[in-house]
Amino acid sequence: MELVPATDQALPPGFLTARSGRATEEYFINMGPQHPSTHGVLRLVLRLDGETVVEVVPHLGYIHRGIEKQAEAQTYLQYLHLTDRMDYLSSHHNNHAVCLAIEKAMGIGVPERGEYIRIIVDELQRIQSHLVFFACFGADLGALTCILQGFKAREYITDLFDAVCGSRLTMNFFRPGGSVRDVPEDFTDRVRAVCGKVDAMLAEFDRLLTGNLITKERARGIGVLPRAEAIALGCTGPVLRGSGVDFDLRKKAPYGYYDRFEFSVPLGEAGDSWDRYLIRMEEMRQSLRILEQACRSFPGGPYRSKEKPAYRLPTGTWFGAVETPRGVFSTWIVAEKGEKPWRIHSRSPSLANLAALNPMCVGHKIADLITILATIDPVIPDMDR
Amino acid sequence: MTLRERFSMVFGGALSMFKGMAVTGHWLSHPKGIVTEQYPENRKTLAMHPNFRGEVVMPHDAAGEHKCTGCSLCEKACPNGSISVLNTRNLAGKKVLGKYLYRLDSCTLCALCVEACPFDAIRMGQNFELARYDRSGFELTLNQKEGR
Amino acid sequence: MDYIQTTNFIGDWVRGLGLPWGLDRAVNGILGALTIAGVVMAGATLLVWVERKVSALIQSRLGPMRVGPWGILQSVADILKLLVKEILVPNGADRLVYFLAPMLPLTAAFMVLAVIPFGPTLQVANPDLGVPYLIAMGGIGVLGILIGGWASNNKFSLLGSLRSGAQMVSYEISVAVILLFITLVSGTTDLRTLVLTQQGTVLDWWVFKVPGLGLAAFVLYLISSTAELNRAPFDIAEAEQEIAAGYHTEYSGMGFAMFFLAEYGNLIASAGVAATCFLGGFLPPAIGVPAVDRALFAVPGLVWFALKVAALILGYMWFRWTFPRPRVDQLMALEWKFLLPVNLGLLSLGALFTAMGWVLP
Amino acid sequence: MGLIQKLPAVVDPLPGGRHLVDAVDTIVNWARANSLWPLTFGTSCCAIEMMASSMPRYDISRFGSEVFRATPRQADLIILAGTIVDKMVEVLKTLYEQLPGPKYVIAMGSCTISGGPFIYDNYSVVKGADRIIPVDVYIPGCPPRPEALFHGLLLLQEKIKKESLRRPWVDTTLHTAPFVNPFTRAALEWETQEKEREPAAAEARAKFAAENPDFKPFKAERVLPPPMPDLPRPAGKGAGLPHGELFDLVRAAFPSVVLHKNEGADRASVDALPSDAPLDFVVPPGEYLAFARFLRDEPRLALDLFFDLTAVDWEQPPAPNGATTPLAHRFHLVVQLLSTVHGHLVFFRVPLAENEVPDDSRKTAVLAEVPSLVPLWPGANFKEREAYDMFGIRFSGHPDLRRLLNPETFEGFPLRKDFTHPAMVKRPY
Repeated sequence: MELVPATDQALPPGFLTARSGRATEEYFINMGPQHPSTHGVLRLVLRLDGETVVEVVPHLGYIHRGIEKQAEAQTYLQYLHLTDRMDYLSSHHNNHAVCLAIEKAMGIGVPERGEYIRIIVDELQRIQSHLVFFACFGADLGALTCILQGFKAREYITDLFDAVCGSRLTMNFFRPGGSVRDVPEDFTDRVRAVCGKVDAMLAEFDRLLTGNLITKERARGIGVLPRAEAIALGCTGPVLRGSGVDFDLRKKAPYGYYDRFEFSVPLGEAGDSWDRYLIRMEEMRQSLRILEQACRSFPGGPYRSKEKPAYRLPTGTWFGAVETPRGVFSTWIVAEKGEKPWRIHSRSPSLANLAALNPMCVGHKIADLITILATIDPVIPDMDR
Repeated sequence: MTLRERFSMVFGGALSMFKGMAVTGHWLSHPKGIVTEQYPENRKTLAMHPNFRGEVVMPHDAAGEHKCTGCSLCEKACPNGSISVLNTRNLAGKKVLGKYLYRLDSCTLCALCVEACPFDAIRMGQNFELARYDRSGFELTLNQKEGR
Repeated sequence: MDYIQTTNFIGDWVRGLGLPWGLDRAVNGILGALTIAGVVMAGATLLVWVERKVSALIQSRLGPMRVGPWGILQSVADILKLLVKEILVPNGADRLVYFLAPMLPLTAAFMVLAVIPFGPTLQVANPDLGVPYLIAMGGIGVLGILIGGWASNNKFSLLGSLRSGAQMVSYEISVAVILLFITLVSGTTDLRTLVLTQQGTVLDWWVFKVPGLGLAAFVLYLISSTAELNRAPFDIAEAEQEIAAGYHTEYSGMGFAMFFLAEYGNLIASAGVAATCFLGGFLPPAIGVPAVDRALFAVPGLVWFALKVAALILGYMWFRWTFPRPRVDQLMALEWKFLLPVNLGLLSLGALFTAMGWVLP
Repeated sequence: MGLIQKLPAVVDPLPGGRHLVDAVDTIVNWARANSLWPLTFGTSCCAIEMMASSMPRYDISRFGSEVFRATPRQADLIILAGTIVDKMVEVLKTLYEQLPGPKYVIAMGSCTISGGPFIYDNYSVVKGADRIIPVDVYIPGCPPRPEALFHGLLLLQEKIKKESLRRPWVDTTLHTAPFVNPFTRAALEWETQEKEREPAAAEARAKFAAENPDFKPFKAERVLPPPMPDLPRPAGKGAGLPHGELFDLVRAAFPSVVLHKNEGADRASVDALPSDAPLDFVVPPGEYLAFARFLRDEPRLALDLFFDLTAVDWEQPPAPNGATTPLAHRFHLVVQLLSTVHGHLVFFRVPLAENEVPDDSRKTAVLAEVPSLVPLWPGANFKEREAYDMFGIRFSGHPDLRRLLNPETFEGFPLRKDFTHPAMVKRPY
């Protein structure tokens, strides 16, 4: 892709002149920040030729909350609770990454039960997040029943989180060394019951949306992201795997006890929206497999290791990364003396994946832009932080 | 696309449509599948999970005494300064809690204060009906009287 | 059984008054128009509620519950609220056209329903060229959407109205061809006569009478009319996820309410046309057993007509809440590359069948 | 609207007119209260709960409010679901103006009530949405449960039912009082109060001491957490190339490249490093591009995925006497690369010296410059824009170097240690 900066003053900021020179008159449309399908407050400026997208420029920052600056004035535990609010669809994963970094820094171990709790909760949340993806993907395609039924399935998991973690969305559950409290006694039974319900709903979703001809026509061949481009753009998660790159942190660099479980990493071939959709649907089934195994061998014992009176990280840089539903989320801590970090940076998978939006959309229709954006599955507050 | 493929697309597509309609038809004809909880109507039976984090409360015993010592650990643990522990001295000259100010408007219900409390003096309540018309009423005093 | 005497009941009553100077015609027209307006408004308001309840059931929830029993007054509240809402006109809008636009789709619905025989003695007007008239009136609605989108001075509106312009004009052709097919096989363009040609048993309805073709035409009509109605899954003109609210993005208050009601008015009209042309209109579903038939005929024709329309509308709603939306070019391709050729083939086959007399007795 | 607003003026003076107006009031309020159509507007976490409340389990349609309108022209209600930041302010004001009256606003969640979790040390979050648009009902929570949202909605319905055409709907007033740190305010108020009470209290204390000479102070009982084992962390599992080999490969090609904070490292000491912490190289600025290209193209490393790019500002706070120690390298630009083939991560950093700029413009000037990595990895585009936005580091050769997150007109670079902003209030402790 040749990048030439815009020299034409008439173009709005961010547009490149490289692809202009068409015979018909082009025009610009502003989508967002308040738009039903930009998944929050993403603002897209489209350059259109009729209904065909010539170029997309995303504008971020409409929910930039300065979390990284604020983190420098907070203790690690307080920062941990802020990470819930970054990628709220995978708050456990965010917490997990921060906890990993702190555990590495302070040499805190996690008991077996703690690791199992983490994996179960992580995988439940992966399913939950992918259900939201399914819901929004269906709704963005115009099948409004999907969004409601998808959320109905999600609600089973939310309810479990509500009972176990005490809150429905911003759980604040993990702590360095385990989790904040133990799970109830009937936890595995409840997880199994939820898995059964979700599994049944997934079968229905397949008949409702996956098999549908219109869905296939709307997603197949739309937003093709070639393998090399996906890697160069720094995409991770289902967007990368949709392009056929076998990269899942749970397999490549297993954290926790992920190497104890059997599951497969679904890969796409064409790298189009359809592949990304199928991958997420399959990942939910793989997560159900992990959950089944984890429930079968759920150990007893302590759920966390001894609590430190205060978290003072040794000077240095510490790193923790986890595979969230959207890709690799990592926390990079620069610790100096004291209870507060010198600098905390988190890598947002959504931001990297969003970079693929423009290359994928060019030449497609406005409606396809919505499909493609839905299969990127961005969480805007995670990008903006 | 060959004619055969075209035909299979049309008829396969029609079949997929019917499958989809069968799914929605099943939902349409089975009102038992309705999962709605009717909130204001079910208020009497609605119970939160025991771990649920409502607003911060300070339990008082039968004598109206609380367990807070005014150590301000919760104040330090709070990520957004929602708690002000304002101490006074009691009759014996000992430093005790004077006023426990809790600002519900900025509280994120994260329970870090409850975790930090070594005396089990504060807990997360179960009340969720906290909405108000004006924002000034969100500053609450949790203790009913000064500390011992 | 040709006991049915289809008459214009309002006309009879007005004629009985014996008004001078042709006033009877004027009174007749006004009364008819008011009846239709009442039926459409009340029907549309009810349908909004029905739609919300149907969608709620499909989505495993309850739907409106708190206004009246089972929330039945919900859409009344909505319409009332929209009535007393502030009306905003965007800067740079063409005011005359902006206010004119919402009336056209509703007018189209009135005009279509004016010629539909609701019952043996319930029809406001019965032109000889009923079927061509239906086709002509169907074309008015799109005008409202086109000029509404244009007058709003908003790019989303314009996109929506252009989309719907392309879509409705295309699908009208399909609808027209299918109506022509019915004219061809029935040999009449008069809607009352068209209903009466379906007298007899259920098998005499046009959906069954021409073996295979009738059913195909019926299904194709349902698909094309869904598209013509701009209803999901073919609602690309107001595709919320893509172009905000499409052509009515800039309409607030009453303007929006008119578009909103027009959608349901047209739904009734469209279902009414389908019931009249394919399902024997106000005729009961007789099965050829005299005892049962006598009981069926005892029920007024209006009830049968309403039941058929209700069933069709339920079908439309069921479609709507099941399918994703095709893309704009796919929708055009569906019409021009699939539906229209098939419909034209259907028309030719219809001619063949009629000529050869391959219809059920 | 319009005509019906004139109804009280015309009808009220007529005999019995009051009752007519009352009846119209009741009907209109009933319609308005039961048909609150919200705008599709959600910025962050609360939006998910707002969505969940319209989903089967909770079903906001029972209140007639499931008609989420994408266009503000048809909405009656804005549910402010999520944080409002500076960049959003103008957008939100416009949206509010586009709503036809009467219009209502529910502030959902602590972010929109007061700034919530972002109230302190934050430069971009608005401290209460009622400073921008009038708010009718506040629902605390982070995020509030769907039931809590319904409770707020019911409160709003009650409020609407008390309206009358005699008092036409108008915008309620904005919260305009300047932001005062509530924590400090409470402490100050308490202090003055204590001072006022002190004489009386001292008297009482003296009296009490005289009356109860053998008073034993109350001792609060500590509630200990359940005992947990003190576990050491097991050795981490590395992925891809072992550290030692990686180190040798790099050193063979670039002898000037060293490990961060471990300049004298050799093969043996690198082998002993924990394998789950990526190696962190320091690259001289001159070799930055060449080194990056080497990491990407060397097949045994194959660091093809651009993982992340960020920076650190090492500016120390001034000493108590106001003296600042000049730094040789103020910024470290940190690049993180990942190999999708092998799975290993490599970090490298470039120390950047500060450009000479006049002291008064130091806070707002771009202070360092490095070549852009966009030609090597197009994925560096957003990351470099972010680093430019946050640290004021210029990336020469970047195709579109604009601020990414902050508004174009923003002054200063937030993640620099000397950054100040009028809206930033320091958190106590």
